Amino acid sequence: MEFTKDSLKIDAAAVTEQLCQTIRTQIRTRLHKTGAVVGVSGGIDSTVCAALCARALGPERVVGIMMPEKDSSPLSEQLARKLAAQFGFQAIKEDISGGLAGLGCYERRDEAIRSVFPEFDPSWSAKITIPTNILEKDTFNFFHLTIENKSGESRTKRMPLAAYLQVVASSNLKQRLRMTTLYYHAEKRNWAVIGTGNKDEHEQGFFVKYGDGGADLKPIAHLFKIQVYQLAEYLKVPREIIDRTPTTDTYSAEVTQEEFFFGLDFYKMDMLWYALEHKVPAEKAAEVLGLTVEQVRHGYANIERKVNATEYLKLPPLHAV
Amino acid sequence: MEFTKDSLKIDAAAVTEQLCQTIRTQIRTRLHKTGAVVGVSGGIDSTVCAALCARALGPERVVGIMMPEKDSSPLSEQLARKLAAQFGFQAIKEDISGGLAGLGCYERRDEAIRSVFPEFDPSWSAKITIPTNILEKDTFNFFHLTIENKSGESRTKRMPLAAYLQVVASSNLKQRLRMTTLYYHAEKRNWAVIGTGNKDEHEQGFFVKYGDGGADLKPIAHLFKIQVYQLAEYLKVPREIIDRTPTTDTYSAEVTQEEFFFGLDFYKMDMLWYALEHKVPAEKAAEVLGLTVEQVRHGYANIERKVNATEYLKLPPLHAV
Amino acid sequence: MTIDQTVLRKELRQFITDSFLIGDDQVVFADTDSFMKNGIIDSTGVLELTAHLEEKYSVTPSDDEMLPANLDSIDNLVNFIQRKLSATAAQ
Amino acid sequence: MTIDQTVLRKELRQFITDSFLIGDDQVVFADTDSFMKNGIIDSTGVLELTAHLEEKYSVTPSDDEMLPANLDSIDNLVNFIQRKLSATAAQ
Repeated sequence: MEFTKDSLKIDAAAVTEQLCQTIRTQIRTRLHKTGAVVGVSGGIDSTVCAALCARALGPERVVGIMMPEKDSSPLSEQLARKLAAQFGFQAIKEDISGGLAGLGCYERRDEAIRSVFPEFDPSWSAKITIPTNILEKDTFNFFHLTIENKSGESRTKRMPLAAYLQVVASSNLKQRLRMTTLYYHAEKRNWAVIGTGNKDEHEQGFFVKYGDGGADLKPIAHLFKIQVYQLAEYLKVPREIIDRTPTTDTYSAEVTQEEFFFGLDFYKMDMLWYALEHKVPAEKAAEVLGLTVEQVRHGYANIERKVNATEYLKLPPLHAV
Repeated sequence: MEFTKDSLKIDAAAVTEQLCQTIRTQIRTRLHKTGAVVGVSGGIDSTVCAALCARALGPERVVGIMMPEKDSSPLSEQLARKLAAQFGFQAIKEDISGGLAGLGCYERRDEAIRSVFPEFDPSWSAKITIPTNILEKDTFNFFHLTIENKSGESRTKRMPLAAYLQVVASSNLKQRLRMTTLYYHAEKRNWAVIGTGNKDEHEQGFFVKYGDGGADLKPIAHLFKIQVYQLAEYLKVPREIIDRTPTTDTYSAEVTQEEFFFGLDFYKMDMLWYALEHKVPAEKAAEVLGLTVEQVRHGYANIERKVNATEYLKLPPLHAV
Repeated sequence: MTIDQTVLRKELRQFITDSFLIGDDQVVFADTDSFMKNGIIDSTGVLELTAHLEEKYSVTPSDDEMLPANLDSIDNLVNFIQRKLSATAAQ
Repeated sequence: MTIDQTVLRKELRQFITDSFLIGDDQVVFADTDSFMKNGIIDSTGVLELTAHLEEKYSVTPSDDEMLPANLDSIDNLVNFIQRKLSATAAQ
């Protein structure tokens, strides 16, 4: 099939029906559970997953868990409540700040940030970013730390390894406590935990092992982000959720997924990736996407490197025999 | 090979050497990590895993994390420190009570216990037990809740489903917070997390999904409990650890693993299981183990039922395609 | 209290379908089929089932009655419930 | 500051073996072999490597120099370090 601008268009109605059937069968036959617990963040992926589950199982067999912590945007909870009201499932709020503080999340993170910026204190917010010029050169990933204060002043430095690892290790406590909270609600009801990652996140490794990566089933892990948007339109989820820029919802300064992980806008990344998977020659992809051949090659190399680096995240526990 | 009382004897020296080689190769080649983080509970399994890692990688590439919470026995920390001193690795203590309290672990558990015993308050301790007459009849698992006060008075009732599920869901927060804490220390160092489950726990499903079940490698997941003891003797771990009765280290009242999960002492269970795996006729197993044929049949049925029920725990996240 | 066997059989089948098959009545199983062996109910499911017996029929299996022979098929359940109910009625 | 190429090559190989191969010198790789493609170093390993260059040789790759052509083999590293050191010396 020829590679065109429309190669990632799906028949959203047909895909929805097939996904609902799969969700029912997997929950019943493979998992022996009778309902679904979904972490609802007000983002597009968890929204589509919750809407699909409500349709597949009936809203009375679905519960959406909102899990804010002190760095979360208050908008996330508002959007999640709106979603739950529209699709008729119960929404429960579990603030995980107390659990995070108890494990030293904020302290450990701030200690690492202060090793880079000694002036950092809770009046500043912080984020980590990667190079976003990945179509221009074949660069390794490295990380910048940016801190911002309330008057809009910001400072940026490349992170030494030890600081980077400690900030990431501390932030990953958030995803793992969210998984933990979802399983509490699932085990209490004998229901299943839904993982809400899409293909971009799953296959490029943008998830935390046993954090948001830990779930019983992942209904949209095979769909490109721009396909998830098509399902969202078909399912008529709230417009503000569709229009919201995807963020990590992990750092105190707002950071887009493009800045933090993918380094490329979703349309270009998904199309390049599809082209790579289907062995579309770089020349053809360049023509369809309005890029140079060189840019396509850098994009291919970057995606390939990320996909190859994810083995660790997806490995089941290794046994010695 | 004939089934005898010695069928589970291993050449501990040879097994140790082979395991050390495997640990080195897996950490380096499969996981791309350069050290190992082990949760040390003062129990036999984590002790053997930590000793193996120190031998395989050198003690400077191993860190043992002690993770007590308010229901833990103080003996656990003492034994773990003794082990670390003997094998030369660093021991770090992380009290997870604060994290657990922040997630409402104790409150949620006590609420469920009070639904069975309204008189329950923090001056009582509590535990869950299963039938231990599994060689006498082919019974389903069901659960008794026992509460004990300081004057030694105890009360026991069979648990209604909702109370049972909520107590288990609350207690599982402990295993998941321990996993979370181990990954903090691993990610901060770019090291691997060691899972310390043995074959009994792994294959009969005595672990928490994404809790103690969540690890990067599990060096002894193929060894029967009574084989782990043979390694412990060979590695010369502290005698008090070998002599200690295995407990769940999860409930406020001490509960042995036999009472809580296996329903049978380790020697009988492991031998019966080995016999079942090797299709030893019930008559022969009965003769070797000094049991009746009927008892062997009940033992086989119980183990088979548990092994079959573990699929859910071990499934990777299901995808829709 | 006694219950008509046909009614009981139908009610139990409906409960199994609603609770464990999420309403999917395309799944075929015979009245003699083991729930466990056919993957319809797992060990936690057995506890959900006994909670239902208690709530709907005031039938509580004793510890000694928590056996596949009493609980692990529609037929076994029907026999068990009727036996328990007539024992209660006879008191 | 300059370093003898042979010494530098040997030191780098030793560091790779100690840090990423946990001391196993049975693993064979050529001076031209890509660390990434041969599974010797992953993306976090690259950051460990740059931290080592900074500490041991006071060589810090700029953002624009975080490239496989500078960092992804013994040969590339030797050339990159020598280039950086002579640039510093020339200042």
